[in-house]
Amino acid sequence: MKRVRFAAMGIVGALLLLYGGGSPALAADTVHIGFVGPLTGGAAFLGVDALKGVKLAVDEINEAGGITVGGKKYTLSVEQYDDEATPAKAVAGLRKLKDRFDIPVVIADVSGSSMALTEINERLGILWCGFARHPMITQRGNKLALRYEGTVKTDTDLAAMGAVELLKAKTYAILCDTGDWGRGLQENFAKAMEERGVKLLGTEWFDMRKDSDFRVQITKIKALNPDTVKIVAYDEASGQIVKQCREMGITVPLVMTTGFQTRGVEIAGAENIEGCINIIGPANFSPLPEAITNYRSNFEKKYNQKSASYGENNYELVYAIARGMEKSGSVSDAHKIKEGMMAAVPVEKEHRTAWLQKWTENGDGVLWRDVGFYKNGELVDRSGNLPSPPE
Amino acid sequence: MATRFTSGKFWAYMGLLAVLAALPWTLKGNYYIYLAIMVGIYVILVTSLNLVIGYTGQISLAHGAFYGIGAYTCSILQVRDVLTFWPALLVAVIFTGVLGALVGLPMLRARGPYFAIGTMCLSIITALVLLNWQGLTGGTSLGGIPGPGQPTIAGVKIDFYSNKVYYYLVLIVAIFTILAVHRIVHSRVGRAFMAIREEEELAEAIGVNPMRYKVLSFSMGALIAALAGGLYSGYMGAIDPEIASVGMSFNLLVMVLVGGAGTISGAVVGTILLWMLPEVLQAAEEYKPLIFGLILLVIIIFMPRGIMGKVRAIHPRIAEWIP
Amino acid sequence: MLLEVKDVTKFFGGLCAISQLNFEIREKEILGVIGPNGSGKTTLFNLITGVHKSDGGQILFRGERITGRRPHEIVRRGIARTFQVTKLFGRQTGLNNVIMGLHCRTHAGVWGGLFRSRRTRAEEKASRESALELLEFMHLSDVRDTPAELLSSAQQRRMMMAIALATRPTLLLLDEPTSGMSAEETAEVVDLVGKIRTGGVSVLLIEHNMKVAMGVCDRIVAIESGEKITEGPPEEVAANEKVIEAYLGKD
Amino acid sequence: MEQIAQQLMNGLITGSAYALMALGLALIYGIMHVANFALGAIYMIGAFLMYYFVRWVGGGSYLLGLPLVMVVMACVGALTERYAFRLVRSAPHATGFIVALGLYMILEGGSCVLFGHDWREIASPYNDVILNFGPVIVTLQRLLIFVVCVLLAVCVYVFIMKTLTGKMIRATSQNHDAASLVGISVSRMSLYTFGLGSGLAAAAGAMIAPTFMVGPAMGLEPVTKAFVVIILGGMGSVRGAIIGGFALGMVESLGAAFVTSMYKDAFAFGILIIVLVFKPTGLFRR
Repeated sequence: MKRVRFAAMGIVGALLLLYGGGSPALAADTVHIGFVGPLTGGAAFLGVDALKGVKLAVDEINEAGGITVGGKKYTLSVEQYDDEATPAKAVAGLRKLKDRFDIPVVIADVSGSSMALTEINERLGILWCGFARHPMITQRGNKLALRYEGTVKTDTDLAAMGAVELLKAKTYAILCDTGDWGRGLQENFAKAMEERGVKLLGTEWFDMRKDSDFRVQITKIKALNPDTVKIVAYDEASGQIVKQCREMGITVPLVMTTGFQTRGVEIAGAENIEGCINIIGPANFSPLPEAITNYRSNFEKKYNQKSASYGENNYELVYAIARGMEKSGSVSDAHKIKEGMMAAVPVEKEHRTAWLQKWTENGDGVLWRDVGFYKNGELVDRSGNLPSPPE
Repeated sequence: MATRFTSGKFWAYMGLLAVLAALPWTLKGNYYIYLAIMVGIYVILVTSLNLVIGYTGQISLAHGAFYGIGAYTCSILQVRDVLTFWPALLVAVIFTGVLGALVGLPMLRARGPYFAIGTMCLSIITALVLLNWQGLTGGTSLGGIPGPGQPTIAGVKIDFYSNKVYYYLVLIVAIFTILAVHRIVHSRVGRAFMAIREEEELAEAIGVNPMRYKVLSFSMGALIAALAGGLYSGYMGAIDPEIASVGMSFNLLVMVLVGGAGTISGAVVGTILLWMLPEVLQAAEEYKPLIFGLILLVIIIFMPRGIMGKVRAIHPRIAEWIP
Repeated sequence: MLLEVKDVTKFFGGLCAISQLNFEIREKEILGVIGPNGSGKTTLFNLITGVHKSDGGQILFRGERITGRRPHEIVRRGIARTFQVTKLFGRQTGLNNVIMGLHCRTHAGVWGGLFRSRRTRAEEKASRESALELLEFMHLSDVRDTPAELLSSAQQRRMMMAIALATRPTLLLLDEPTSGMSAEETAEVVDLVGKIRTGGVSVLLIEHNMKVAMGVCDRIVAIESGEKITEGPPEEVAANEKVIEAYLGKD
Repeated sequence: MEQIAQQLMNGLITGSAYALMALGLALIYGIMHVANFALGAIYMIGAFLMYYFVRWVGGGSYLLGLPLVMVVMACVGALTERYAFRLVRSAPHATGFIVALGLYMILEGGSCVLFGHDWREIASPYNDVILNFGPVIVTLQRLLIFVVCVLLAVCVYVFIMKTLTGKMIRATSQNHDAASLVGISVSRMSLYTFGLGSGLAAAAGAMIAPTFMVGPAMGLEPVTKAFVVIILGGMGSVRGAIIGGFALGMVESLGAAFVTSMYKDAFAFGILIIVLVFKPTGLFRR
């Protein structure tokens, strides 16, 4: 018993030291970028991958000699904080990073946390960036918020067009996540389909953060037997849904979302998505843009595991931040950096993993998008050719 | 009265108060003040839960739900421009208190684990409703909550956006909460609570109506939780359904039991420890939950009645000085 | 008549614990209830104090029907009880235990507790004093600051009586108050029971120890498997062959 | 009509996993009066072990992995009893709950470090065999879940009711002192029970996992549901746990199908509350 007690005391002591000793010497030529996200707990699979994407870009930039702002060379460094996907902790993190590193920019990708962060970031003079999807983030007149993600509107319109032109669907059903992104998509998609006179037979819900057996909802949709089903979820969930749909005997082609990427295809199995509709993004170009191939191979080299798609946006985002700083000639003034970033995108081709083209004035990203369908495992455009990068 | 000013205990507490008042001026940077504010809000919350768990002996896992309901009621009233912060807070507190009584009446008939799991279900359902009733609650997150803002009282502009000011607000509320709970548990009502905790059959045999006092303590807990929720939402400006989740209730339960159920100081110690530990453990990165769980385990195994439970047991004099 | 028990009946599942039981207690009387184990003595207590609901008959206290009332209501009307297995507020001091017993004779509510009004403070003071008196009376003054769970078993049983008396009863139900006590401890309790009666409180006493029962009771009701065999002055009951047989049958 | 049949089948299969978990919880609660949340983590690790077994040994011998996983996790469960729960046996019940939470954090945190956060599939060969019973469609894997769970449940029931050890366990859970008086070693009994309970939880994880995905976060949901089940069934009642598990599965799928899937998870918890309001001690009290 005694020994256990001492061991415990030891651990605590050691950590206190770690913590106390943790505060860094603020090197004058280092620019600190904040990252606040879930690195432990249920949402960690998202946060960890997103952070790895950030680190990958930062290391590359530093190896290439850092960034040059106002004739002065700086190296970047990421300061991470684990908020366990709870806003209260996220705000604690932002304030901590502000105090310790005086960060001008914070990257946060979870909606709840980002909502809380964008309540105070202007007061702290910190620019918020990330792919958090909650519409409100950019609709509260926040001068320091840049969403590194498109609005759902473009995606849903394209998807609806695909469903009508390619599938000739007269009726459809939706199987949708209850998160803000899901709800946003569901509303917009339903509107777009209504305009095109396609009949909605039913909407089923799930929570992709924890559900993994969707057969109940699928059974229900099967009974409606629609011409197509819109599936709204990220890779893991949507992949399983496709698989389970086929297993339960739904054979019609499905309409996927941008959340359904290579990892999703892997899980679903190529044969199961033949003929399904999806939004075409840079990740579907063939040949695959070398930015993305490099990203994936470097990711595997560095962390010896496959990359999930969460880090890809952040990778390009870091370059946008770096170029933005260089353009604006400031490494500390969030407002200047924002202006710089708006001028800096799209970033140079070899780092375009997300192909963000520009920002709307309230800070929503505009990404290159088209619609197509899967032909023997590949996503091809409406005319059935492999999509090629636009010039 | 005269005796009070001669008692060392009184002056000790005055000293502690002075330290707490000076805190924001000694802490450098707003991160630590922020933590202090959060700890303050949680002290209110945990103290109120202690009333239910520590003194009445009813393991409630619905406290997070009341916290959330309080926060959402207060915020929605503001966001919809129905009321400003303070009246909204008042409404939220009363509403949640009444809700607590209404929920408590049927639930408290269940005992021990049945009550615990029953209340756990209440939390889960509350969080689900808050998430899915999007028209009312804004779904995954509700932002743009005005909070107390920057009112001018008697020509003096009080800026509640400033951390220091909010710190004092929370500090005052926390102190009054602790005083209130302390007085309650040392009154006839509090004795009835403890009678139920220790021997319900005997309590009934000496004329305590168990149902009445259980519901009383449950709804008082809910009421204070709502107060904490209101303060939280007013400070953060954005809230999400997770604050009502069962995870939150678990955290609060851990804070009460690790600190020492049924001791006033325990609620404070438990809260500070469980807010500071994860901050300290940030350095441990992915090992955080592992080490956190380990420490939790060690504490609870060696101090089954919680830290302050242990400390107060060392010597009656300590128990007399530390409530 | 203080308490009238009129053909009270109680079933547990199929079997009948108490059937058609009749007896009454007069003012300032000590009535003993004797009978072998499982003859329904404790069930009777639980029926009188409202822990169990009777399946037939009625119980009148000072002419008022109390059957079907909850225990905390009945104790307010002046019937207090102790338990066969010791029940105390273990973590509380002796003094606190008795003060808790005063619950149904005090009135302070939440507001009183919060604001410590003059009335509340006076009430607290008064209950503290009467609690001290009671401890004195039950020979427990020296353990006023000791947690109840640390007392000797004899002290604990007296503490139970003290708590019961704190509710200011006119009828006190004692469930084997001397069980597991040494001779002199028993004598002490017997003496106290006498004092309680002279204080104007009637006592209904379950007793295993025949000698004690004989010594202290004015009248005795003997029951076996829920039915009254006989009732009367101790020596009569002791002489009753049914009673003897019941007891021998048991041993 | 077809849908009802299919939904009942869905419910039956999820239900059988709940039943196993609940059975484990009920046994442990019965003997130690502790709400052992750690079973959620045991369930998850069971799934992970199965994942690695299939990856190394191959999907063909999937079923061989099951007993292996059960035994390993039974040992882990026994360890948690010996070095954690036993130390707080005399403390208030709530303490045991905190111990369980701590263990859950340790086990889940540990597996995050060991296995990583990402989700993986178990390539069970029975996944791809799709059977049609009239309108009802079910993969062989899911049928197996049902069969195995029922078998295990029956075995445990017989073990508890008929064998000497089972009787001793029941005696202990009824009254520790009495049991030790007649010479039963309470410690050994609780050791056995924790082992058994954990084994069952692990089996549930290993069986259910191939029908979706394996990740460190997968444990919390089922264990929470299992709690609802044992409360419905009456704490510590073996029969109640088994019946309750299947009942809950059914209710969930039917509720989601014919009321709304938005509140799919609310049904379980809502029903529990309603039951408690009318029967504060659960449906089948032992």
